[in-house]
Amino acid sequence: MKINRRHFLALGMGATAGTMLSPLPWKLTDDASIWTQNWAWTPVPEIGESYYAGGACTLCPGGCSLSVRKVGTRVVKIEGNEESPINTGDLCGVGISATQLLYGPSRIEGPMIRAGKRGEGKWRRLSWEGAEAQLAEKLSALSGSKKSVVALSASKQGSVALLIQRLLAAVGSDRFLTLPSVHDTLEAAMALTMGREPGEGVGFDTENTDLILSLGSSVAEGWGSPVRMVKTAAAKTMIQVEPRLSTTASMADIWVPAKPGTEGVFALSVAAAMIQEKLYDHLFVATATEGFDAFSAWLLENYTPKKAEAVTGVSPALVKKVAVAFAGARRPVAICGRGKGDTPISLAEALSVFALNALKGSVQRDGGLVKVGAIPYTLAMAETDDLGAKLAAVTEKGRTELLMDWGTNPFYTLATSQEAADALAAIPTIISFSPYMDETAAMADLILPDHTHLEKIQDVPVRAGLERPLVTLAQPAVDPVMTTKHTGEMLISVGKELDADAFPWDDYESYLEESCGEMWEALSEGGLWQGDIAWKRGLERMLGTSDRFTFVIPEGPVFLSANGDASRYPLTLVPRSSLRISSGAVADAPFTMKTIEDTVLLKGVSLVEMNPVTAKEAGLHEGDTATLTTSFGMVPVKVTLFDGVMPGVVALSKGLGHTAFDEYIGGKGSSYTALSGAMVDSATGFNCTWGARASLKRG
Amino acid sequence: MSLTGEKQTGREQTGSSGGPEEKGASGVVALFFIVGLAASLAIGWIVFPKLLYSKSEQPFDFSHVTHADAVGDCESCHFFREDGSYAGVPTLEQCIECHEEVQGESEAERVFVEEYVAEGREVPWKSYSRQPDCVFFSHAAHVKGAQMECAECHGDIGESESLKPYEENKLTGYSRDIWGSNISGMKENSWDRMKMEDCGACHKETMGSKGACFQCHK
Amino acid sequence: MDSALIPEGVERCSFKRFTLGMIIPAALVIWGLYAAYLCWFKGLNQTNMNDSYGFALWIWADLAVIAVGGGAFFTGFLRYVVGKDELKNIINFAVLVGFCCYCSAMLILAIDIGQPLRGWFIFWHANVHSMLTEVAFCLSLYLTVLAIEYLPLLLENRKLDQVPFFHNLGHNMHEVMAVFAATGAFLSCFHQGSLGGVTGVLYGRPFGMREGIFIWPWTFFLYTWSAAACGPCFTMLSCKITEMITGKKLVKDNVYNLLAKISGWMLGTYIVAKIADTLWWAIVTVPTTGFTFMEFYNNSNNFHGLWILILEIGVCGLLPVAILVRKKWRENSSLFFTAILLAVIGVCVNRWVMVMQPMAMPVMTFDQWVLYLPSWQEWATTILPVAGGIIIIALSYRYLPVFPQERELNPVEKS
Amino acid sequence: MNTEPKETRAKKFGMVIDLDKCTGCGSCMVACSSENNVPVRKDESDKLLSATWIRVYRITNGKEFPDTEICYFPRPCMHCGGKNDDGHSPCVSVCPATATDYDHSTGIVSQIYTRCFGCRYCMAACPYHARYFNWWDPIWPAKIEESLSPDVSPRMRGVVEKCSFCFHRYQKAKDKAYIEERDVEEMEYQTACTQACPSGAITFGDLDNPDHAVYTLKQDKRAFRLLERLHTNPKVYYLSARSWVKRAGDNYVSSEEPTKGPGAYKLEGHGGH
Amino acid sequence: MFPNVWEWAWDAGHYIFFGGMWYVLAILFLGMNWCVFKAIKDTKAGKGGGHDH
Repeated sequence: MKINRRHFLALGMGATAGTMLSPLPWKLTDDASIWTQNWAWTPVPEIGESYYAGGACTLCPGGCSLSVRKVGTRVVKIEGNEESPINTGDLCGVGISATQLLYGPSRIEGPMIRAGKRGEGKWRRLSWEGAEAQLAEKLSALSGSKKSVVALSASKQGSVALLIQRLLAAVGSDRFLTLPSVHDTLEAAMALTMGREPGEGVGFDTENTDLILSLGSSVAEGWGSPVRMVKTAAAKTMIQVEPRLSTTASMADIWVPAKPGTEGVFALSVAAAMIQEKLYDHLFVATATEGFDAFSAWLLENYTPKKAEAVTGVSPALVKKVAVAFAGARRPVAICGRGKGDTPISLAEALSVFALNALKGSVQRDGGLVKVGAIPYTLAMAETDDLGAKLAAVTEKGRTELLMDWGTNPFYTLATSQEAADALAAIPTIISFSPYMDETAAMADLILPDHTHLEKIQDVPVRAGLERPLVTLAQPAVDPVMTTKHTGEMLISVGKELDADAFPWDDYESYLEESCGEMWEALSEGGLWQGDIAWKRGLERMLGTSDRFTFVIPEGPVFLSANGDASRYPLTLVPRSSLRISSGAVADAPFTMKTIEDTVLLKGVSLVEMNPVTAKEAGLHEGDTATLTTSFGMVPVKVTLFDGVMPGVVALSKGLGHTAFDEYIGGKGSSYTALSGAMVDSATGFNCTWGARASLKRG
Repeated sequence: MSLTGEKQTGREQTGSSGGPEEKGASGVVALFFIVGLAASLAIGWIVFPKLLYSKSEQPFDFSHVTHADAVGDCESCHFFREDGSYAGVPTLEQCIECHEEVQGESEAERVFVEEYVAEGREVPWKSYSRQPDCVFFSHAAHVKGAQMECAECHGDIGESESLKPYEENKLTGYSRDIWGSNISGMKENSWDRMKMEDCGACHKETMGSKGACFQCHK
Repeated sequence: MDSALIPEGVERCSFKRFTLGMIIPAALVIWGLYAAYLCWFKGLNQTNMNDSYGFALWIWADLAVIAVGGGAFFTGFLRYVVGKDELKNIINFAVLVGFCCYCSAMLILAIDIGQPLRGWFIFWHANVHSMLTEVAFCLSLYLTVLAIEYLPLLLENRKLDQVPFFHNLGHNMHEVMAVFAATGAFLSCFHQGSLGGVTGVLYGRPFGMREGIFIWPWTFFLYTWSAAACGPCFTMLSCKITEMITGKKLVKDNVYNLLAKISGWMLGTYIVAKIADTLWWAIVTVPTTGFTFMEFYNNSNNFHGLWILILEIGVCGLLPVAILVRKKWRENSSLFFTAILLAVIGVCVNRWVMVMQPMAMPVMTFDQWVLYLPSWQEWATTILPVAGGIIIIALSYRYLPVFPQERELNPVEKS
Repeated sequence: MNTEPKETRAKKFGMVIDLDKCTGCGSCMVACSSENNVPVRKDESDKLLSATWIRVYRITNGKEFPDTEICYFPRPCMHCGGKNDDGHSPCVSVCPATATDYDHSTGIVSQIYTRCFGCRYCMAACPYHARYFNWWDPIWPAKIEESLSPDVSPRMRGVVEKCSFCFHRYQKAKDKAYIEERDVEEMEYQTACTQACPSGAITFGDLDNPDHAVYTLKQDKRAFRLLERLHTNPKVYYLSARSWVKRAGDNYVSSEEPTKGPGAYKLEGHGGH
Repeated sequence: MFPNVWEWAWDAGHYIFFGGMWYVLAILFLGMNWCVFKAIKDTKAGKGGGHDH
């Protein structure tokens, strides 16, 4: 028999029929589709018991308490702690996204020493013993050369800050520095007007106020303790003074678009109007203040609404309207500190705002500007004298031998110009304690990475303009993800090498307990310690037991003019704040990057906001590519038109343009800080930059 | 090649495969058909399932009967947490309550205590009934809400003396018990299969509706 | 070397020349297959589609090829159901073009879905309320019908025809072709319509939404109508192009004339209906959504200006109607060619507008117009079926007796 | 009055967002992403490709300086009930494979990733851009995979995803309620965005339950819904006292005044909602 | 698609839609079968083949 194609055909047909009658094709089709739901490269989160751990957020000064949701040993979500008086169960996006910082690619795996050229990104891993020995060696080599060792600390209070200061003292340096904020100016102003004991701060009792006059403060966008202030912004009557329609301005009942940087002058013009119209609190001024006559004469001579108009551009009618509203409220308060309050203001401006509050009697009372008692640490804190000048020295060439950074990221936050950046890069030895590969760590010679706030126990003193002193406790919600070490622990260990007597503690935890003293019980039980309010309430104050307030005529200029030649730089650059962008030392996580609007950042390029009128004059259109130049640097940007920004002003978002971290965070947009330069207040020496003159050219 | 030559070749072929041989060959053709049919049926029903699933043993043997006798019920080990979630397979911590030391002489006991208890390592049990990640299965709704018995879905595993091998679908990565051991998908008992259709059938019967997607998916 | 396969009594170019001619389309097919491979294995990130433009070039290509492939069903309908006997001279080609078009559509759909291995869910887990389900069912069924209609032609290949069984099968299929053609016409009415329904039922998208009858929006009927009108135009256009390439007259003018006349009247009535629909939509439907007619064309990125409406209805609608309806004009070969070309462009523009504009147009007041430019992968995979179609048509022409009048029109001297 | 026992009565979960309180802080977006394992990419600045189940838009009144005003407009999935609230929401009715459905017992529009085959018809149908396609395989850098929640199934590439009103939270709340043999309380089932919102702008609950806050809020004079006149019948209500904001909620011919409240645009010939 | 599939409902929509589908499938299936069987019959009867027409 010859087998031909008919037989094969029959075989094939039989095979086909048989296959169709078997489960093979049908099950395979089904399983292939199920395979697509179970691809090995699509993660399947492990299941486990779900529970909450406590904690505190340190990503901004806000002092929010956390409820960290865990599944098994993993952190899966960060929520606000409902027990917290500050954030009552809510949390901002930056705080929530910390899970991605914790597990993210910018984490530093362990102690490392530089292996290549500086900033090249080549590292050699060290053991912790090795790294600590390196640090001790470097420090002892410089021991005695007083000016040369600098430490920058994220906080000027608290247990770790004190250890840093001790370590400096051990090598004979007094250059313990922190990044100044508006609170540093406010405290200086308080010392002059109301007297100040060490550790005392300034607060604003926004809970009990009925009207907030905000002099450029981004109440709804991150000033003070953000979550709490957002609630305030949503609930209270507000008057907002600033050149750009921010969220706060939009939510305010009155928006006063004063020229950039003139908020202090505007405050004085309101004060003058109150005196002119006799709207001030006569009783308070008469019974509880000093120096009113001289102050009011000075005010009426220099800052009548009419005279101020030349500076602020605000009509006397609007000034009067604000004065009437402010004076007419029961318990108004004027707050200050532009944007998130992370940049100081001039002392003169702070004194002006103090005076305005005093004219309404809004000092040391419910809903007013109040003194905040010192936090009762048992180990006293010394404050840094001359902080402004010492900070300025860090960005001067040849003034520093060794720089240690604990959470301030100076290569981002202090690099206000190309010169400043160069000076920082010229420091011979740079040591970072950052858990993240931030700009400073990337330029460091030695990295001794700290735990993140979710991995460690640590006191977090809150300095966010609250009405009372407050400390929260960061708690280890999760075992360290990397080979990191608590900086406190590391400092004790290194300190022992240098000066055993100054570091008598066995470990950080016992030191922490000792340092916190009476606060420890509350901290360890509830994760939070709150002090009493130091000011007088209701009836007590009526009886005239209040401290006296002194009206001080400011010496320096109230309005600092912007750097740069007006003819070369016809525009004024101001920062734009957003709660969606962490503008501090630590950058945003991927989740927060999602939330940034495409009018802020588009395909990796920052946008500048400008008024359509200004744009028309400059021949620019929506979406145009342009170069933004100040006397401190230039960056490529795109243009977005916004009616809410004052003509002649351009606004650039603060907090972008990170160059380090990882691909998800770094290389996105441009840094406002790098363009802003320094505007030094002669009275305090602080850099009080509120903006810079700028030009914007197409291309 | 000439046109006519080509044509002739064609005719010859046609002739050889068709016409004359046809009648005698039809039986042979049928035989080929049957061979093809039988072979592919065998492949589909017998060989294919063997290829599709991989078999592996559990880390060590375990007797549900012994444990059920000792502790009395399923819920002592397979319990609900306070938040209503179901704890599933016991963790080492639970087992240690009784198995700090070696009890009895079984090999499994020795392995457990030496390799896991002593080392503090969780036992990597392979779960026969684990649903895919897209499924939210509420034990609370079924056991507490609907008062169902464990056996309705899990069968008689509670009465087993030892653990059967774990079979995994090589393509989908899921336990064979989801589809059931019968490759045709037919089932006799309520626990033979745990596909969506099976959930639906029961829901339809007891609740009047198969329910919305988000009842059981996440 | 392949002369044994070439139909009797006709002349074909040399195999070498034929192969050379196929190089470009074959290269395009390979390019397209590579792009398709990228889309399948790397995902749809290979395209420039985005969350606002989820329906884009591919969906347009799908709708367009199906619209122009409508020649098969409508010619079949005229030939077998209405009984226009002259059309038997072009029906084979119409079926062939239709078959290529529908294969293209299926191929594009297979690339266009994010999870191709789950594609069968559309049948198995069908949601009967979805127009896309209706599309998928009718489309695949109609493709089957087209395959059945194409099969007898295939069986007429000289070699295959020598097998008695195939010969008889082909013969028998011819006998019952009217049943298949009628079924095809029925299916086509529905799936051409349901393609129209795809955007027509989007009541969240005021540009797409067109009210209608029962569950069907007006676009349902307009799509069927326009496909019936323009499909034959595409058949004739392809036929004319084939004639140009082969340099032979393949179909007699009276056939073109008849089909052109029918198409002209179909297109004419369609354009009237389309204008009526547009007016109804502009005057009645649009205001209820809070829009004004011009908002759909203004403020856009000039990609979807009013010009597109003028192009679709005027230049590619009324103009070809005028030519095709008037005997004198349609008998002028260049006017005739212009008219069928415009009609084909018109229906493609219509599909473009109905897919792209609802996507590009902002509905929320604070939304913006979106611009989208396809990536090369999208272009390549869109060109792929066109090139593939060219190859299939070329092969069919070469080896099958596609044109019954070819022998008569191009007598070959026997050697 | 409804005399049926509570647990068997159909619920209609919905949201009321007070636009006058919203500060656009973006907390809701991050809380949502973290809660729901929303994938991240290296560049999230192209909003046409960046998935945020709830997206906060910024809108302005279009007036010149200094009369400009802004308002933030959070937009989750609207969980449309469709015309006449019959469950034929724009997306559900078009999905060819029933990968998205309308749950009549909760009013929630589901999205089942393992059923979806990625035709994107639902995205074309949704006028709110509430649906997002997974153009890429989800890749979480470094150890970020550790932070994924097992309560929500991560999506594979090629499927559509969207806000689920944190339905898994309802599933978990029900589990707890089963154990304690009681009903789910209003505060036990809250979405992640509601929980995170610092300004308290978002309220969530059963729109049909008079004991729930949303029941009262949706009847507020300031209430309106987004694109009301398309009859999508959303379950997200917005509140604003500002007329321009209200106007921005829908399209109006210039002569029209947006004075009508939710449900004002009735379908002719039907009961309407 | 089939009554045993999850989404199947015993309603008019399914009857009409799937009814139409199965009806068409039946026509195609029967039509093709008729052609094939008739072709077999014709072939056995010695019709067709080669060029006898």
